[in-house]
Amino acid sequence: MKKLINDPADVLKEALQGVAAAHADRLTVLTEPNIIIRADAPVQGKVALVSGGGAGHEPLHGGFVGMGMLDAACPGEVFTSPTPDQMLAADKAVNGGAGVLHIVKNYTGDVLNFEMAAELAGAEDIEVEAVVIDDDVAVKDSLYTAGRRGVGATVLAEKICGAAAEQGKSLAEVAELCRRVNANARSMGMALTSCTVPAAGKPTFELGAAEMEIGVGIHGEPGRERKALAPVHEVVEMLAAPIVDDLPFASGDRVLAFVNSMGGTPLIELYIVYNELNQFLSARGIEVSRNLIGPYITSLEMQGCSITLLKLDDEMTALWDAPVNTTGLRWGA
Amino acid sequence: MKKLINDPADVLKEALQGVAAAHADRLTVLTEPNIIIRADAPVQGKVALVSGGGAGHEPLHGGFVGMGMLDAACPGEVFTSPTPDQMLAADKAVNGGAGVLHIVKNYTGDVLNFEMAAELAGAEDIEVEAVVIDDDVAVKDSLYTAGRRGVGATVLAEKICGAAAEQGKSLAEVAELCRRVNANARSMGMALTSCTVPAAGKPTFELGAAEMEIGVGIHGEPGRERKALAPVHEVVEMLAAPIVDDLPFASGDRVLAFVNSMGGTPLIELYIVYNELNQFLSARGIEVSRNLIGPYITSLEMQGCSITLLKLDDEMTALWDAPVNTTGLRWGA
Amino acid sequence: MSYSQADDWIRAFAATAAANKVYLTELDSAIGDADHGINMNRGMQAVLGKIDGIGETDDIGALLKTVGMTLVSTVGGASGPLYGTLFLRMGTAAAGKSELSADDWAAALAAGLAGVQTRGKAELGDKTMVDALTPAVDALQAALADGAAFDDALRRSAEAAEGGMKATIPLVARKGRASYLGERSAGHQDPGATSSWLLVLAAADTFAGQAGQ
Amino acid sequence: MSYSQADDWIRAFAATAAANKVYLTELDSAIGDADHGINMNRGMQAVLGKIDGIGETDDIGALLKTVGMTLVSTVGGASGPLYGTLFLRMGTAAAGKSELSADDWAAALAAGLAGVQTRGKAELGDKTMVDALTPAVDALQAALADGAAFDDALRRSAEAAEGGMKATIPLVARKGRASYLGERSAGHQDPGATSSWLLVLAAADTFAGQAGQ
Ligand SMILES: Nc1ncnc2c1ncn2[C@@H]1O[C@H](COP(=O)(O)OP(=O)(O)O)[C@@H](O)[C@H]1O
Ligand SMILES: Nc1ncnc2c1ncn2[C@@H]1O[C@H](COP(=O)(O)OP(=O)(O)O)[C@@H](O)[C@H]1O
Ligand SMILES: [Mg+2]
Ligand SMILES: [Mg+2]
Ligand SMILES: [Mg+2]
Ligand SMILES: [Mg+2]
Repeated sequence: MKKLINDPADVLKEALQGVAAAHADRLTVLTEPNIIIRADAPVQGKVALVSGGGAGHEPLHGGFVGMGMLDAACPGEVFTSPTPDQMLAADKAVNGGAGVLHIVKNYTGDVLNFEMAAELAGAEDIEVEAVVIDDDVAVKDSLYTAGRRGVGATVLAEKICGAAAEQGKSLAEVAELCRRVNANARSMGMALTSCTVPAAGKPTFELGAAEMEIGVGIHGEPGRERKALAPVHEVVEMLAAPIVDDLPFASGDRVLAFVNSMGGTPLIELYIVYNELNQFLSARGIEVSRNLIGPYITSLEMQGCSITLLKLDDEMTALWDAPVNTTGLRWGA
Repeated sequence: MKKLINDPADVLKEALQGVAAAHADRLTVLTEPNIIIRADAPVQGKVALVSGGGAGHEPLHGGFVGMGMLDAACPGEVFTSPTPDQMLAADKAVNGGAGVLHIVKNYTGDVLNFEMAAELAGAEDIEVEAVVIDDDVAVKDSLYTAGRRGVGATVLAEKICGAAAEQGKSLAEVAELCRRVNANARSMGMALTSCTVPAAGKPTFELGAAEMEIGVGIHGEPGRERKALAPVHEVVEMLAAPIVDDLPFASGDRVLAFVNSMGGTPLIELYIVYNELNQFLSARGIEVSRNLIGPYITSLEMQGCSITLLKLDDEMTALWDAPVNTTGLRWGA
Repeated sequence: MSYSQADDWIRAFAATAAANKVYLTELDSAIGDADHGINMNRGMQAVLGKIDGIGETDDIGALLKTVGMTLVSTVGGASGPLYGTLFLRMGTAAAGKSELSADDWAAALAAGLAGVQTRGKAELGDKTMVDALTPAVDALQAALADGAAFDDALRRSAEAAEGGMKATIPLVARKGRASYLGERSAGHQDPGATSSWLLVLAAADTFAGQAGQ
Repeated sequence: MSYSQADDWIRAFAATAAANKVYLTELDSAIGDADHGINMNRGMQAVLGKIDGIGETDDIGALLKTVGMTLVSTVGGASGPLYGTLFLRMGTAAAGKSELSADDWAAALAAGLAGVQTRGKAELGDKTMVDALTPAVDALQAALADGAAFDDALRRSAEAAEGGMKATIPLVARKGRASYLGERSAGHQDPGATSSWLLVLAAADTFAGQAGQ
């Protein structure tokens, strides 16, 4: 295992120490339990946004804590859900009296732990709403499974809902908006290589030198199919077609196109992916009016990418454009 | 070779098409020859900053074109210097009457091509100054070689000098500042894995499963020594000690600490590196007063990191903090 | 069942979770994310730390709630809230009692199972821990209805859990991570059903030869 | 040397650059970045495109300047500006001439070499193209001083270039990428010195049997 780490058991702890040391001006990092909160929390009268999940997806979620996005993030160990005491501590730390929105990626562990946390917070008179993000079209027959996984739409929901909260929207309104973002977003990812969970010490899955995994999850979960390597033109088609068909996205739609690195794919390749995606969408009359290109929801050092499309309306567009100041996403501030 | 590309020969062209499609609002991408310029260029009366070099280091340099940083970037093919016609075209496009600063990484190819370009620009009555960045302490005996390579300090110089130009400093002042940044910055990098140049199709160098290369260059040039994998605590020591000894950085110094991913190393590991670096510096009485953590000067998908330290003074600090609005670095705007 | 027997049972489960850490993790690596044994062991080790320092009490309900809260805050993943809920509900059922009759125990386990199902929404046959716990509760109640002694009833309960666990092998998972595999999840034994069998087996083993208490 | 012979020489160099593309690149992979053959071939293919469309002219200086400008804008790397400068300086030396005497040619090559050294700051023995070009110029001038015919002088020049090229093998590089390798650069033939030998050899081959013109 080739990683810039010390003891695999200390990865999360030491990464959080690094975050604390690097961003003390804007973030407060607490341990026992682990949470990352806005230095200026609680923001009185503002709906607070709390998210979380296993580590290994950085900058998600800790990198999105700050003005215009999350109030707190609860990191679990690598690819392991956080526990309810973390979310409860976060809820208490950031609740400014207007309630807390839990943004939860749809994995059984995350959902159940956030549910218990919400019950505990409720018992302490903190108003909590939870929205479960489930945008991954790679999971078929979601009625007979734990459902679609939550992936790239999480980043978009955190940004857009964070802006709405900043503008003074109520908990019900922000939660409703979050459901709308989720309902209008679809994603699919692929892997060229596996990742290695530090504690496991060996690759999560094996992939031949001439193979790729289409529809992979952000924890290296198997996808729809294993295929021979193909030019990116075809890869984008394999990802974008199921996305566009699913909602469906139609001619005349304006979308936010999010091209994400799984962690090990460099920017030069992402721009080639974006170029293909843009052509794919143009050919269908779908206009990309906003975009996001980079490593924002990663799977450790996995090589590969994911594509997320969000059908935009004017409100979502304006909220996307609103100022944000986090270590992972920043503009207008 | 596992990459999200089509024909290896089209990598640069298609990546530039992607950049053009994604950022038409803020960047103009020209071809024949290839240059990326600020959409609002030329900015009248402002010193213009032009940089460039082989592609494969993204976001460097194209991702740093915009308000507060570069006016133009000239990308060569992957790991190949650009040619003087590119720099000349860039100089003409961005010169706002106050002259042009060429920021050149110290590689023979880059230096010679920028030199020819400066002569050509001079012949067209464009005032050009060039500053060569050579911050890589991994290259020993630089008197008897092509000299130290230009690496991480390039990013810092582009930011700091871009801010000075934005504030109306003269060409001589901006060039002098650029030399000062270079003189006060030192870097060293390491690789856990090689990268693969698309046109070559195979890894630039071979590294055993239990080996790492200390002192590697950003094109996969061999470093100081090949060593057995070690905990990041020791890796940081191997990089930071030669850096600190070289300037030297001394107790009481305030520095900007830049922890850079070579492309394939994810953020969670960079924060662990930063944590170690911060402790290393604290123990020597060196205060980290600014930091930058992420993939900013990369080597395709190479796994590894580099560390750059810049000894700050008040002027450099204020210029670092000044607004910048590029696709790769953005704050305050 | 006395307080100290309940305490023995928890310690026995911790021991078997430690002993089967690698086995449970291997089961999870086939259809999940290779951490179930690690998760359960981490949680039960934390439980040991907690119950050692629990102080003077004979409230079995308090003991079980401590176990549940500790699992909730240390296991994570899907199994943390599920096992946590199981013990919390058993604790509520046993609240204030220093002695559990066989019927009390059966009612507590049934309450725990109900909690797991409320939380996780899994039905019998979804290839989860519910597939081991449901037959365990059913067999326990049937045995007690037959007039079986506590130790014998627990043994029959553990046997039924084992059967339920083995019956998960051919199933296609419909809940949890394994469900993403679709048909590919068939042919593998569910890790959570396996740890649930170990839980019931630990109770049977603890009581073996201590009949009728 | 007539205009058409100069044109032949350029085409011959393009042909040998193409034929040795892999060889030059392999040499560069040992101590550089494995692109020298690719670079030179790309440049000379572009040159062919340019000189085909150069139109009616008999100005050898203009021809060589076109070659130089084309190399500058298509080769990149270190060798682009260096070979570009070589041809631009040769072009300046030959400006306006439709015929070059042996002495003119020697003077032009010497001017080209001087340009390479001004641009690249390499000395003899730094393990660069200068190590092939310097003996080539020296041998050419010595041969002409001896009263040798043009074709013979060019042959001796090419032989000297070959010797200079081979002499780079034991050297430690002090310029260009190879210098980063320090001692490890010894034992490998310099790619740029090799392409420079091919350049001089192409001239000798073009003129073989066309003595005295
Ligand atoms: N919705 C559910 N209801 C009941 N049990 C479940 C559910 N989802 C998962 N499980 C159980 O959890 C086990 C996996 O636990 P574990 O590996 O610790 O958590 P995770 O899947 O989050 O890594 C599965 O084998 C299954 O028995
Ligand atoms: N400063 C210099 N002066 C003369 N020749 C040089 C110099 N630096 C490099 N060279 C020559 O350039 C050759 C490498 O050319 P090439 O591989 O095309 O460029 P790059 O090194 O930029 O990839 C070397 O073999 C050497 O002969
Ligand atoms: Mg897990
Ligand atoms: Mg090169
Ligand atoms: Mg698991
Ligand atoms: Mg080369």
